[in-house]
Amino acid sequence: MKLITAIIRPEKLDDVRGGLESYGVQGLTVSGAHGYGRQRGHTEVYRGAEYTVDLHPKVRIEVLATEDQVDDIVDVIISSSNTGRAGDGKVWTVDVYEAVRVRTGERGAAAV
Amino acid sequence: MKLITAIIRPEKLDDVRGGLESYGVQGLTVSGAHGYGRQRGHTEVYRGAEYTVDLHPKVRIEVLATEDQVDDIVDVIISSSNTGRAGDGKVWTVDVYEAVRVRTGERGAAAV
Amino acid sequence: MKLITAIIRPEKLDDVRGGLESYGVQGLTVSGAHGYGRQRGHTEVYRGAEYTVDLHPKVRIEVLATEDQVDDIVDVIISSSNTGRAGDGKVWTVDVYEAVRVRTGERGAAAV
Amino acid sequence: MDTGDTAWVLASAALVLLMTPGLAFFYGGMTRAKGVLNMMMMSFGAIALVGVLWVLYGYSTSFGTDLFGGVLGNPGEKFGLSNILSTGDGMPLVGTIPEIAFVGFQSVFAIITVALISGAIADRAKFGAWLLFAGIWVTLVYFPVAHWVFDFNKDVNGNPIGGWIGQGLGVIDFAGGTAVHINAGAAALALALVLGKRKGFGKDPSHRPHNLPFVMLGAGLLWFGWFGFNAGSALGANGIASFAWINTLVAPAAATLGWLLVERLRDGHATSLGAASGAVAGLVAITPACSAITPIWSIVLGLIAGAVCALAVGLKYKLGYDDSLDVVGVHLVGGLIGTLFIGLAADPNAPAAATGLFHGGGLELLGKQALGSIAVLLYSFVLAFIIGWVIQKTIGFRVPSHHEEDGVDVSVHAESAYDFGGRIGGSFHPLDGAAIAEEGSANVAGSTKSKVEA
Amino acid sequence: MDTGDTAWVLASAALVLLMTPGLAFFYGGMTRAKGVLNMMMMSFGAIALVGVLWVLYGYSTSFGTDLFGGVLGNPGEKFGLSNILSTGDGMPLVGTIPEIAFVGFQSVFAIITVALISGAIADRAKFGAWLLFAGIWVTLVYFPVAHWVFDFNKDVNGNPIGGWIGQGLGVIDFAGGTAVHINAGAAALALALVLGKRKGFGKDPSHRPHNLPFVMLGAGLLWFGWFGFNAGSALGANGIASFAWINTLVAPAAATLGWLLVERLRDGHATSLGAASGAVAGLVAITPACSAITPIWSIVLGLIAGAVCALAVGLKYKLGYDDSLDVVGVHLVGGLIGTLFIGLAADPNAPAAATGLFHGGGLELLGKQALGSIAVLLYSFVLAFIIGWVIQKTIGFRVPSHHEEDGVDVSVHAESAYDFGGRIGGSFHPLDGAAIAEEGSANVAGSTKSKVEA
Amino acid sequence: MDTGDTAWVLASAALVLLMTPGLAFFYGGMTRAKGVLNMMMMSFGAIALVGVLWVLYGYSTSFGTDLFGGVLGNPGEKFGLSNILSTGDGMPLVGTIPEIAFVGFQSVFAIITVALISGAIADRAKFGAWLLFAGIWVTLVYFPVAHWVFDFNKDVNGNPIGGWIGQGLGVIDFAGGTAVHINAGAAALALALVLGKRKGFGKDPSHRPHNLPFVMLGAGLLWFGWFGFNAGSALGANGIASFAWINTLVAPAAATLGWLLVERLRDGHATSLGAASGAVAGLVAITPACSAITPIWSIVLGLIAGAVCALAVGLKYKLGYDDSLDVVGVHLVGGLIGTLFIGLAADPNAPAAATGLFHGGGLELLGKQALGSIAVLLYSFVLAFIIGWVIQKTIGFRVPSHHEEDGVDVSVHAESAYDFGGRIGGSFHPLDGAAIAEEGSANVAGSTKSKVEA
Ligand SMILES: Nc1ncnc2c1ncn2[C@@H]1O[C@H](COP(=O)(O)OP(=O)(O)O)[C@@H](O)[C@H]1O
Ligand SMILES: Nc1ncnc2c1ncn2[C@@H]1O[C@H](COP(=O)(O)OP(=O)(O)O)[C@@H](O)[C@H]1O
Ligand SMILES: Nc1ncnc2c1ncn2[C@@H]1O[C@H](COP(=O)(O)OP(=O)(O)O)[C@@H](O)[C@H]1O
Repeated sequence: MKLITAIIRPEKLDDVRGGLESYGVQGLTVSGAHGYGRQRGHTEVYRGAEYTVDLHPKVRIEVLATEDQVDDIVDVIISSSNTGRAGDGKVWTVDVYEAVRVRTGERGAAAV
Repeated sequence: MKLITAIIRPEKLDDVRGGLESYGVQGLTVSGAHGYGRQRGHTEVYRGAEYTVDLHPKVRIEVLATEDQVDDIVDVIISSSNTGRAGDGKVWTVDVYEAVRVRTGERGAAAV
Repeated sequence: MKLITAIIRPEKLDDVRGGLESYGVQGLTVSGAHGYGRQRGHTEVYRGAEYTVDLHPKVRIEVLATEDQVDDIVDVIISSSNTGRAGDGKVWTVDVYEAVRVRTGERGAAAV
Repeated sequence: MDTGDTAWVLASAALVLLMTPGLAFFYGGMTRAKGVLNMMMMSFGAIALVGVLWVLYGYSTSFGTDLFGGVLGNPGEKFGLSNILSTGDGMPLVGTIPEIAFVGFQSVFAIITVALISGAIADRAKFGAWLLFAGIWVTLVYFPVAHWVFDFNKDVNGNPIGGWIGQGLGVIDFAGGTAVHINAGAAALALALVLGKRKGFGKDPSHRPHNLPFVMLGAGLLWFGWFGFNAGSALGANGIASFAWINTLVAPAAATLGWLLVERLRDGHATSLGAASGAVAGLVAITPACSAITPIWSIVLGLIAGAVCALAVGLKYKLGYDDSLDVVGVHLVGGLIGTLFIGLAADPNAPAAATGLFHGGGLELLGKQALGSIAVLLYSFVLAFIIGWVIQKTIGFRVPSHHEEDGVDVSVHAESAYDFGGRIGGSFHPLDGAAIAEEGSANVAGSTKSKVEA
Repeated sequence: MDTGDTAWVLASAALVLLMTPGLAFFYGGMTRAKGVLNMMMMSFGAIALVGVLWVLYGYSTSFGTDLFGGVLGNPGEKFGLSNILSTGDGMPLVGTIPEIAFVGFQSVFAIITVALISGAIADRAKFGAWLLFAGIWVTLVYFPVAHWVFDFNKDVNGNPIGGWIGQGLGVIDFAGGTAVHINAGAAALALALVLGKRKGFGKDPSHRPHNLPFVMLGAGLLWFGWFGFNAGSALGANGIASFAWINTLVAPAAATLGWLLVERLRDGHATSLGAASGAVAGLVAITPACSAITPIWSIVLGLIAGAVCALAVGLKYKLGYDDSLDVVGVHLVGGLIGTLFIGLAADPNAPAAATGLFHGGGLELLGKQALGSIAVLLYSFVLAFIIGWVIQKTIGFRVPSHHEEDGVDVSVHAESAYDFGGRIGGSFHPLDGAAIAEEGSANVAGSTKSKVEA
Repeated sequence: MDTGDTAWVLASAALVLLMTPGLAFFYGGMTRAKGVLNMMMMSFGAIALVGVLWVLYGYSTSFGTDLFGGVLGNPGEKFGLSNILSTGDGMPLVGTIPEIAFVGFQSVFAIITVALISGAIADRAKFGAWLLFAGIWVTLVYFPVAHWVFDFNKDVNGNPIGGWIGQGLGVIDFAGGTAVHINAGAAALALALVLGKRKGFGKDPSHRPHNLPFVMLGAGLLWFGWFGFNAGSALGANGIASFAWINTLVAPAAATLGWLLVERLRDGHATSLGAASGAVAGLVAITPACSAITPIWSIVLGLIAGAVCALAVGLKYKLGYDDSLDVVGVHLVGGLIGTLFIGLAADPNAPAAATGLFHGGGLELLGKQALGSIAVLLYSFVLAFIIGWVIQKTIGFRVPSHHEEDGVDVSVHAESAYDFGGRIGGSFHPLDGAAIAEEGSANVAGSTKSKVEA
């Protein structure tokens, strides 16, 4: 079992979700994040004082997946969220020691 | 050392925290998330246009724990957040390579 | 490759970012969180009813880093976010199985 | 007709209309974020429904010729206002203003009285049931009570007809301590009992106010509008209106200080919710009294009302009724304080020309004030309880438990109040005939996407 | 001069001024969080620009002596108001009030008419282009149309001069069903077509209203101000004003019920957005009619306007124009309903003393009302389309696509509306001369920190 | 007594009262989310405290018989308003309105002047210290200065008594350029210096406005109320009021354009904060001048005031004082511009009938205007500095450093403004006697749960 974490552009969330659903992913967890990297910031001005905002709104997607699906899922995410412009984000995977479905207590592959 | 991550219903947070405290967990980190899965969504209507909202508010709990406590903690979380209805959430654990307490620089078990 | 996660005080974010940039970290992801631990809470009062708030606003920083940089980065984070008062937070690292840059599909060290 | 008096009454009527949206914010800011729209809708619904009923038969019931020995005015007499609409020669007047202006001024009192009640049932009322309650209660309670208190019609010989509390008993209630605040407060208590406590009452920390600036906004708009409420009740732009105006400034000012003082001494902190609440408590208390006591006594009244109401809002936890936004603690208690205080401090030189205990008038006035208050309190409480109870037992007044958990905004109104960009995902489509027919009235729809059981 | 009448008109003028900020909230609450400031700025910009133009030549164009056979008033005649400013003996009057008070009262009508249009172009308009459009449209369309509808000047012999729609044709439009609502609605439709649809129109779920309490606040302030709009149009504190007042209460009250009823039957839920929208639709519909129909008929009008507008707002999805906040569905449709309804229900005993079809007046009045409506509709639509189109083709009206994605607030105004503490990071420095020169007008600046390519 | 004049003054007084809640939003929207309640409380606290003091001795100090050669009015003369309350025969009048209406109208000027000051000390003031300052400053500064500027009482022979600036020196200040805006602005500067800079002043990006729609709302309510402020100062519904009304529309309209123009040219973007600020700057500038200059000159004044204030708000970064919300840049600078501009552009045909430099009046009027301005500026600055300094050195004016970090809302008022559902956890219990006694006034309480040290 692996946990795939993707930091993507907020406007790409629907595409990614659509892609993952088509692939057969039945659940995922989404949360808000801000990213800092190569993407350029913007400036706001309030009564002549300038604020440079260089943290960009991002969305984090987390998907628990069985080993055999991991590569495919990463590919789906990348292909559906890629725009080619700086700020597209990162995807990373880590090993999961154990996963449990709270409702049933099912563990492992049955939990996702 | 392991990191236990639980995605649960927001209204169960207090119960889970209570359970973990009783067990002896002395700290945890909470953040907001949205989940998508088997739980059904709801519909909002604005001037005759319909919005189907199928991401549900969830709460993420993260607990660093020593190996010997992990199973108990997972059990406490599951028993205190389980409602038996779709949408109860997931718990997963991953291996932590190292954990440090920022205040003191203590590492390992002393850090949690 | 490792993922470093730090839970720190919100007011320390700028310092940490500054430190990491100086060190050479070129990107990171930030999100909001709430923490519970040794730090004392505060009390609010509304029409004679008392609310004790014991979850404190925290900021989560996540940095993907290559193995050789991990220890330095953890040190930078700790030294730049440490205040010595309860509530300073935790830093933990986990092994990353794979990391990908969405824009280019680059993997591994090239992705961060 | 006097144009100056008419100008002031028209302006005042508009000011009082604004009070109900003001109340929507005062109340709405105090609910949770997931119940604010429902709370506001109860106010806006009151404007809509009572506005229509007032024109149809409400005015006539309140200010028509006595029926049943003065229990109410004749609802059919001025039905639809049809016979008082002339604006040319022979235009009917009330005092120095067109009767139709008086109709307008009184309409907004009926509206806000109903809206006030809604504070007791935050986060758990069906909107349809609320409208039904509002329509029946305003008909059976407010219209008659307004007839008792506000009707100063006289017969051709100048003898009082109608208004057994106001002109009969001689209870002094300049702008509605009994007819508005005690009336609404008593009904609120009844509904709080009928609907029962919110889930987590007294325990769930999410019950704290979600938007205190809205509460301040509401308090500001209420105070602003209240100048129309009180000073407009002089029905003219004159010395009495000016007298009422200054009392409407100074009593709530003092009440704010009174409430904050209690908080500072008891909890260690003067709060913004306390300031807003204190101002409203002072406004409530001065409402009946603003023509009867001098500004100095208004300060005293304000201090008392602010301090006592600050203590009174805690009662619900002790006694165990969930008057969610403290209609009882602020409007019933504040209304009683103000109405009774007249019996103590009424000054024979003030416009109302009544003499209270402190000015040598003995206990007579106090007794009358108490009698009038209790009559309205009991009548409203009993009727509201019965109406509410019947609604609860028939179509149901309270939403199902899981709707309360989801939040009344989403479950009752299919809306959520805020979207600051944090909400993500979801899908959208315009409603067209087909889709409508299919999905019916369900608001918790299954996801439209196909799922495979794992 | 009558002080009472003047008091009422001055108060009314202030009330109508408040309507534009009210509109800013009504509209602003309906946009996304990242477009609310731009939406509000279009209203505030209208106050600023039209306020100045009105004093310079607007009043004179609307109420000056006929030019070109009545197409417009002479803009130079009262330029800068210079010749009507006397406040002593010989002060010029309009009826019983100082002419300068009339100038003030009419100014705010020009302002809000322009502001109304902006609802059609949410989330995608350049602010400079909007101001340019506003200035040209108000000059070429509003000022002349106001001359046609609102100018009741007579020559020395008492013969009408100016006002071919109002006093010439005899169209009844008490407070601006044609000149304000149809006028703005038609222009809004034109701009919606010129600017085209927002990205994701009819698909993107982020287009839902971001702050419904603001919409309620806007509706509340609009309703409050509308008493000045309608009852103030009597230009005095009299029976007619009072008559208009009560209609301004009861028609929107009924319209709220009408809108909610449609929602309840069609979607299963009565919404707060529906209540706010219904109230505004009713206010629009009663605007031309408030002196011509009795309160009972106002209730009927309100119910119709509320229900029809509730259905009309869905048209944009069917027909495919992005009138983002439904200026067409509410103001154009509501304005037409109200203006035409006069032809049906005008009561000879109401102040306007006109007789509609239902009271035996035949179809004549209805025909006139239709003619006046269509004249204004077409004139405004065509001119607005041309003005908008030229602006779009020259300096560009719509923001570049990536600015729309970033949000117009940040890209056009370099601001974001809210910061509840969730925004983190960023750097700050006061602008000084040096820094300004360097960074120019770019709002999407490169990070000031040095970066190393990986 | 004239009912029309009274109607207008009563309405105006209510309008001006609304300005202080309006200011609370104008200011409150500009603070951080964690300081908005404290900011609003300073306004509401001013209403409460000054409202009471005004009735007690404030009115008498401002408008009583000269003491000490005109330094102030006799505070005891009309203490508690006791001797001016008659509303029947022999009711005391001021001009054509009841004196008690005049008392009400003037009360709200005292209130808002105090509230204005609070913008300088956002995010760092103790509420108790603020109330203390407010009470002393209004007594020692505002009441006397109002006596100098606004008191036009004459002795039995018609000779001026009181009012050495207004009727003595002949400074023209129709509605309070000196007594209100320069007065408050100078005091604000003093407090900014006494309290010192906020942590992170000029560096911390969290100091950006947290809720710009609130700033717009505040500006809208202020503008609306300002019609009462300025046109109400005519103390009647007449040509002068109408003249002031139109200037109160057009000057801020022009100032909005002026401010936005500066922003557009300097920063590349016209902002909503700029629009709101420009409107307020224009309102400030026209306040003293609205009866003295023609609308065309009001446009000029507005453009100047908007542009200059847009530049002036940057001074604090250069000079290093933390006038947090720019009371100096907007009210002191705007007040000076407006007061001095009268010396240039006063038109002999305008109601004030004064002749400025441009109309051939020479420099005399300008000199007087400067003198009056400087007198008020210095008096207020010095006194405010002393009062503030003594409070700081004794009970402390500024909160402790960690309270500033936690946010003044939570540390001073034990409240937080918003809870949109993002806040999680926490526990709740009603305060009862026992619990209160135990926990005292500490707001940063230890968690009630037992902890084990690791
Ligand atoms: N080393 C890193 N660790 C964690 N997150 C990162 C790291 N580098 C970048 N990110 C995340 O990825 C996002 C995109 O990175 P950025 O450098 O702007 O573009 P790109 O990945 O296309 O080169 C950032 O906003 C941030 O959220
Ligand atoms: N594969 C997954 N990866 C990550 N999170 C998931 C996954 N599946 C479900 N979740 C999370 O768990 C929550 C509950 O899942 P859901 O399928 O609705 O109910 P249940 O787990 O009770 O069957 C979801 O809202 C989502 O946050
Ligand atoms: N066991 C844990 N697992 C995850 N997060 C923790 C844990 N303990 C503490 N934290 C996080 O670290 C923060 C600081 O912890 P706290 O105990 O208050 O102070 P300190 O670490 O300085 O002793 C907490 O607010 C919480 O976010």
